[in-house]
Amino acid sequence: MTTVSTPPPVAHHHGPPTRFIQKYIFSTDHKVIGKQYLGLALVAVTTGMVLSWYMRFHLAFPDAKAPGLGLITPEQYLQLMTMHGTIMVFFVLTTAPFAGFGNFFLPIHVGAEDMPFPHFNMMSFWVTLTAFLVLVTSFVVPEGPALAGWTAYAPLSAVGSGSGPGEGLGQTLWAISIAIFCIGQLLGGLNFICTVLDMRTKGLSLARLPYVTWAWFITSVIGLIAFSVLLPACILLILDRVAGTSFFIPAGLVVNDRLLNHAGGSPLLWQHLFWFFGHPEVYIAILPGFGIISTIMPAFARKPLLGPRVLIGCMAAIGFLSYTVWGHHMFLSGMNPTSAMGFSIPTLIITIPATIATLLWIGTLYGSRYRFTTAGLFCLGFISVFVTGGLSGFFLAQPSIDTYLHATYFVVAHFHFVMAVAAIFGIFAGTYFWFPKMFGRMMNETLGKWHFALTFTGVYGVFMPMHYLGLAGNVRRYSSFPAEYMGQALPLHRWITVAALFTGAVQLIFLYNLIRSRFAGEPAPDNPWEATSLEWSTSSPPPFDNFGGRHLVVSHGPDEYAVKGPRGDYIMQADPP
Amino acid sequence: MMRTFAILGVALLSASAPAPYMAGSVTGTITFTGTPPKMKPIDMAKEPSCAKQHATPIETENVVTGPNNALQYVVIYVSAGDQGSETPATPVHLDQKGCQYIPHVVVMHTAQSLEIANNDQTSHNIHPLPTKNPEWNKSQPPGSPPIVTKYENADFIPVKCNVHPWMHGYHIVLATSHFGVSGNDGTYTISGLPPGKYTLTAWHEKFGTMTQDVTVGAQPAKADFQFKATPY
Amino acid sequence: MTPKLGAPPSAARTGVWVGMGAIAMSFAAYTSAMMVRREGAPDWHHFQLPSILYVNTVILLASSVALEVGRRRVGDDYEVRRAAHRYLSLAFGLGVAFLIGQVLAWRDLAAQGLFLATNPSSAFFYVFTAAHGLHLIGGLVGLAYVLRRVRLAVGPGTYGALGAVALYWHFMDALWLYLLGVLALWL
Amino acid sequence: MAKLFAVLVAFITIVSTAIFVAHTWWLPPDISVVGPSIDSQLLETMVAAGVLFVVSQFTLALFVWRVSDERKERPIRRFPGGATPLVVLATALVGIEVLALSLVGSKIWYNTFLAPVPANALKVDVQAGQFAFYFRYPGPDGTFGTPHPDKIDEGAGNFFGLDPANDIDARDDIVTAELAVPVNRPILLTMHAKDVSHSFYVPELRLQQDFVPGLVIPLHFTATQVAKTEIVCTQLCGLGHYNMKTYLEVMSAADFDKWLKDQAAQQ
Repeated sequence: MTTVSTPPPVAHHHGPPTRFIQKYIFSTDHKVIGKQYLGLALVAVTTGMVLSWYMRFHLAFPDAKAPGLGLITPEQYLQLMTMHGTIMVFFVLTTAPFAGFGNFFLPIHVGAEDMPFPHFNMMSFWVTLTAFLVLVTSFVVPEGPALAGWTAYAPLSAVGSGSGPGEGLGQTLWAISIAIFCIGQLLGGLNFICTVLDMRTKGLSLARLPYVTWAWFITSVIGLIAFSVLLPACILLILDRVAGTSFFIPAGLVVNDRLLNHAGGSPLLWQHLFWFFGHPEVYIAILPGFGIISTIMPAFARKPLLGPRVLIGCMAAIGFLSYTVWGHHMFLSGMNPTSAMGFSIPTLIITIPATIATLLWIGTLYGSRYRFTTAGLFCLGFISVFVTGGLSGFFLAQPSIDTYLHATYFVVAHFHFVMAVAAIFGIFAGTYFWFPKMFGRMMNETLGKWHFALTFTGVYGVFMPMHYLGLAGNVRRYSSFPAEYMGQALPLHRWITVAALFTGAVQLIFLYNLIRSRFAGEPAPDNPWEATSLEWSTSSPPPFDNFGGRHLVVSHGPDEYAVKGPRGDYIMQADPP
Repeated sequence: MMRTFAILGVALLSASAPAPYMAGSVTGTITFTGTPPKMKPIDMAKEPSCAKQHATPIETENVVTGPNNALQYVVIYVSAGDQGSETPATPVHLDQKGCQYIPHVVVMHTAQSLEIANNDQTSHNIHPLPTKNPEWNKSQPPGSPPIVTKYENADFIPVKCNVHPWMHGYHIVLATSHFGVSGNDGTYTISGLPPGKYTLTAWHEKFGTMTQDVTVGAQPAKADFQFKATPY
Repeated sequence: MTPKLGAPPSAARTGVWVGMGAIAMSFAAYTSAMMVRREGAPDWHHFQLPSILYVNTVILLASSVALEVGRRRVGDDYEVRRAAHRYLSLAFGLGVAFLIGQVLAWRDLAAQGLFLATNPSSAFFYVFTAAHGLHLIGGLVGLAYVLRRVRLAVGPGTYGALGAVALYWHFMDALWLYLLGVLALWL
Repeated sequence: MAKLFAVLVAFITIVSTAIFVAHTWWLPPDISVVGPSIDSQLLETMVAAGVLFVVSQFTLALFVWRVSDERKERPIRRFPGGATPLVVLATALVGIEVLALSLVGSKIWYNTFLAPVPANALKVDVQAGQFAFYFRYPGPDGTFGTPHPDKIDEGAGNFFGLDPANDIDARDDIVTAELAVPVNRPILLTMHAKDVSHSFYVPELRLQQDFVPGLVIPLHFTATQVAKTEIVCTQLCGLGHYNMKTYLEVMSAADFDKWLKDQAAQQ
């Protein structure tokens, strides 16, 4: 390893904290914060999954008492659904692949010792945690949590308790929680961007950044814009609820025989603001996945990624286009039908960079000497589910077909495959890949491979049938399907429920593997995967300052595989020229 | 041994002690003048399981009239002069059957427990819109146990089922146990009233309230009310 | 364990630029919300902006000037630093004065019976001014921090921090001018 | 493991595709004028997407199978031609597909939502509220009474807030809980919501449109067959959402007139 003797000009040193609180709780160390985010995501994903089990249970056995909840009422179902969506989208898909892994590895990838504003970074996590706590608090308030869905369409979300259980305090807490969450993500994104722009070590040009680092950078830019829009939207919603303003509530609404004294608000305004955030949010969830796959695959394929520049271009293009398509969520929302076509075209165009990225990954696999580790397998699984999910987008992007498929299970299948399952596979790949670096121990590969095979089968068992339901016109967000409507879909719903419970149970293997490996796993070498990026040039786990006082000089690209190197068929970024 | 018997005897005596001597009562008939609004038939198309329980469509119940201008569902109660009354221990019962509230108007004492049963094959939600009590809104899927609740404050509470918007009734919460509800023939009876001077109030959900004073003595007192009806 | 090096001075400036981007975006959102809400809303009442707003504007601009003068003066020499410190304190004071002025403007509206929920126009007025005020308080915190550092000693970091704070502060000016324009034009 | 994965991918692909092809679960028969064009558009997309699905999943499986043997010391091979042909291919293929779909699609979309409504269209006023649809026919005078939100009284059956006392137009309005329409006649719905957002979805009509509080949204369709189907709400509107539904009855012109008379008699 090359090290420079003279450190760059510095403002002030801060040494490693000694007290427990500073070291593990209120830590400003990006590595600890990254772990905290991942821990939060783990708690959140468990909660969210349990909620979905109850939903599935009720859909399959509408008249049966659910363990712990008893007979699930329609409002309880909607509350489960709303909380499942909110928790998963915000506190899992946004925190884990982006804030979690990003915090831990972004500074290391750029050869820095930390983010430029460690205290903002710490705040970012604690603010996010607060948001989560506020959200789960609504489980115990009278009449329970919000039931207006994770999209919280006004006026239902704005007119207050008269419109249903959970639309009182529960919905207010929802809005407050999301507003707080935005602040947390803005603080985080600010740090990410500045880290990439200002903290790169000697010789690390932007072109030499690992793909996942690029992904995190692009994601943080998207996030910065998206959350800057959601925050005002939530504030206006809160004002409508508590201060009697009328931003989203029109005149002459009669809720429960009571004429509301609001006037002039626009329900569509909420939808526009929300989806202007909401669609980019989808890419905030999936782009880190892109990056993780593109970074991990070459390491196991033992050959450079096919078309590196192209891939980065695709991610940037997707990031940009994501701000031109929000209206495709609103084809039938009552906005001017002409604009639907305007939103449809860019939506269909997004499939081009997505397709290219997929082809690049498959092309990278071609003729490789692929090492089928668990992480490597999850990469391949990612490709499969992403393709499946992406293709159903072809249908929904067309207003004329959306007229039929909108708000059916077809949509549920689509976004679960393309953003939920795909993103989760990215997270799994990242976990199996980086766990050794984060905790200094290897994960158990045998358990890992079983976990992969069963999960892969499971998710197809759960979400593929939802396409059929959608085609049959089975509407989503229904707590049950009265016999005369969609009764014949019940067997399929039962199958999905069984598959969902199975897939959920399979995750226990992962949980066990995680805990067991954390304490009893094989000690991990510095570079178990023979990978090239900077995190593999330091110890596992990295020291407090990441490189033990060394200042690496980078003289190589992120994936120089299939070459003659000092250690074998690869050259690490920090290797001498 | 003797003592036990003595105690038992006393207990028996006190148990069989006669009710207050010469409890009086008030009776009367509720009628209307003018033309009342025509009740609309209820179209339950959206809920076949309920629709098929009614051979002919049932009508709205906000103004129910009987033979010779009788007015039903009028609540007559002692609004002044009542010498204390305690909450009955027995619960008041309300049925939801054929997507209707049975009875349309249910009267209860403050803090008396009210049990609401769902006898339909569909899920109802009970949504009282009180002014002096906390509002609540709860679903009751078919086959779930009765919802048991109570209201602490006297109140005239419109109640609706959002799932079946035509379902509309009243929970009348009174601070007295001396009340009556007019039947389809317009008659009512308030019994168990100790002799004395009282003010009676008659309440109708559409035509409002009327009051009159009445003196209860040995004979049952009479108090008729006549409401002015309007077609719209 | 070896201690960590702090961030390079340039980072603070970048951070402010990025932050400015985010803030601009959120105010763009507020503005577009106002546009949408305004069109085809029969209930939109126009009202006179409290004239004190214009005084506040002058105060805020003045504070920016003071801050700029102070920033250019900062140097290692003790006397120079005292002088700079005085200007920076002046800027801080003016900033506080501006906030007080804004509160007075609110009281003025309240006196006219225009509250948050009275009318969409008043609602947006309060939202805009409150949002701007909160961001300005953030600037004051930064300014206070810089004041402390200038009083203690001037290192390479001081210039970076001071530059960043000044940049943010001027941005708050520009933002306020923009908001004033929006409010004056559309309320 | 690698071979197992390859097989798994292939297997899943075959099974899921088979179920699509077998139409085990498929769209209900359509009964509207725009229906056939929407169905054919959906079918085209289905074929295109299906082919892409099978091809890409099989390619993935194939490549995995080919490289599955980790022990063999094969030389690493670049993808022939590198990234450029792939980029061109993807852009061209998808681009063409996009253009084609959009062109046809936009025409269908126009016919569904933008085409001018024929003058002889039957006007029906629809109000969505928690949790039921109510329909209003103008009655003999052909004009609707003006709704007054403050007069809405569901207990008294006044769902639209009509004011027959002072509004002559309102007196003969016919309010029903299900939508009956004559076959082969254009219908113009004027949609408005009483409380929160709702949606009007009739799978058999291939038609869906949200109700937005504060807006009156026109929607027109023409049913081509006598039928009775369900109208359901697809916009989350509260606890009763799952049960917010009613029926659409498409009748012969004669039956419709009779039905309307019966309804009028009941008002």
